Amino acid sequence: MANPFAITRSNEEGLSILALDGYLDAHTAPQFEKAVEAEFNAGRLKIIVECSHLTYISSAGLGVFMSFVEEIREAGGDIKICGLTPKVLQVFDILGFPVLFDIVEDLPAAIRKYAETPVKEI
Amino acid sequence: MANPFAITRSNEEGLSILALDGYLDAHTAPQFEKAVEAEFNAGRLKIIVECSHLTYISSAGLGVFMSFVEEIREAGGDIKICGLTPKVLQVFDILGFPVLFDIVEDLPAAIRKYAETPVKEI
Amino acid sequence: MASMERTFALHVPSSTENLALIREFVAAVGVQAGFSPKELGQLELAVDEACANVIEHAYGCDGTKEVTVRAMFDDDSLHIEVIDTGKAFDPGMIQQVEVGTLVSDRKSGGLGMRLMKSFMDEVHYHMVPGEKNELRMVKRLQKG
Amino acid sequence: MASMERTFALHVPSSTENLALIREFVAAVGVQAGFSPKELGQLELAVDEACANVIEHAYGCDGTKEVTVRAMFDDDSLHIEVIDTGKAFDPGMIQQVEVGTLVSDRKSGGLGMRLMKSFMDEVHYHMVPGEKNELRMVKRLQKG
Ligand SMILES: Nc1ncnc2c1ncn2[C@@H]1O[C@H](COP(=O)(O)OP(=O)(O)O)[C@@H](O)[C@H]1O
Ligand SMILES: Nc1ncnc2c1ncn2[C@@H]1O[C@H](COP(=O)(O)OP(=O)(O)O)[C@@H](O)[C@H]1O
Repeated sequence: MANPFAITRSNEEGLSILALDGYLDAHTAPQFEKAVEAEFNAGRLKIIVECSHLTYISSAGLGVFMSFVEEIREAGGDIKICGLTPKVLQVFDILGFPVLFDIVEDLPAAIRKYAETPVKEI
Repeated sequence: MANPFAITRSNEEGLSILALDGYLDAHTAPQFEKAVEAEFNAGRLKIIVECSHLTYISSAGLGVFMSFVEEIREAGGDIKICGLTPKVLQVFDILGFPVLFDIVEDLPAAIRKYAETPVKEI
Repeated sequence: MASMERTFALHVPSSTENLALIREFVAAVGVQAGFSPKELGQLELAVDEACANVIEHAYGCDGTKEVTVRAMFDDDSLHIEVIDTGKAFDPGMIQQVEVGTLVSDRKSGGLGMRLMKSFMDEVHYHMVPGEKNELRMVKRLQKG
Repeated sequence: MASMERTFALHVPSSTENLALIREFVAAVGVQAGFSPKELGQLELAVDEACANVIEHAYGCDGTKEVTVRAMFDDDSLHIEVIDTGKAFDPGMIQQVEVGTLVSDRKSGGLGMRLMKSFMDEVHYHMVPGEKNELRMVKRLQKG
């Protein structure tokens, strides 16, 4: 309750990993937005959002993915998403996010995805 | 949510261990009452209630301890309590339960307590 | 078992801080109504989106107003009402834009009403000018 | 920060099944008010005991009635009201028995009101005959 949402940053093989923990709703989305913006501004454009501890997402959280990805892709980067639990995945699915984003099983798969397809073509 | 309270029974060195998991309030106390009653009726009178996964207790749960312990002690048994988290312990404390019940750190301590003092004298 | 209706209500200040409590409320009622964990996630989301819209759009992020969520269920379905006393709007005028287009346009919003409609069986707005705005949603129980 | 009052309310059917939701409600409000985890546990317990008494004693375990919990806080304290429309009673007539005596008498009850008084700074009953019974409790915030 004291800390309903947290983001842990790390680096692996030149990729920027943002691991989300807790719930991402209209209250906590600004925190996520700032974190993505910070990566972008620092030129760390190959972003992986790791969601295995993300318990909930609403449209406010999804909006962060939507609003940044074009700019990041134009600059040669991408946002790849991994580790979604079934509860959270159904939200991405129903909106058709899998067509627009690379959504993969887990972190190793996300790292491999960057090797195969650095920027998703849509 | 589907299973807010559960009791796991086991035996160790002739002692009956009831491990509580979840919350013990007016809604779930009848379940605990039945479990203690079943031990008593089966003549398993040396009971340890293990509470390390008990997240909450209200007076309805405390009432089960109060209403059975005399009868069990008269029959030569006892109820010893162990593993209380600080949140739950403060409720036992404020009511003065430590004078009336053996409340110890953990399961090994409860087993040792039965070797030292089979029936608490009050 | 006879069809007995049960009614719940929650009133909270119009701050996004309270969305988590609103979801806990809806989930607790939904469990009692008999929804599956997956359906509970859908319910929480639909009501969260409705309340987030009230806070952002109807109240313009003024956190001193009140959001009311009422929930009733019987053996067939769960009815949710989200009530505010803020600005009314005409839901018929809101165009639903494809997610791909939102992404190209770098939009961060525009998904809330779509999610409500995707996850609830009925979604109706009912505005009483100068008095209140009411959003009514229904989710039917799957008979198994 | 100016002292701004925030008001919350929860209405649920008078069933013990809803005590868990009542505790979640109180905890969510208590977190916002600024109570510590230990104090939150005390708040949850006091309100749970009050509502369990309403369900058992005021309504005689009739699950079709309503329990209302209202919560308001400012910078100084949290005020809780538990409201029912069941049987009134005279709290002054209730004798508080020692726990040791309850144990000797093999009683399973008699601790609820003691717990409320132990964990809240104020506990007052306010009965409006034929209309409603109200239990008002106050917990003050420790200034640190
Ligand atoms: N409760 C409401 N009060 C006023 N306007 C609303 C309300 N709900 C939705 N709207 C309007 O409908 C639009 C679309 O809403 P929605 O699909 O939830 O996306 P978003 O809220 O992200 O913009 C909003 O931008 C707003 O103009
Ligand atoms: N809300 C209430 N309505 C009617 N009677 C009540 C109420 N609360 C308490 N009482 C009376 O006060 C007595 C003591 O209450 P309490 O200390 O909570 O213990 P318990 O509920 O376990 O008996 C109850 O047995 C009941 O007779």
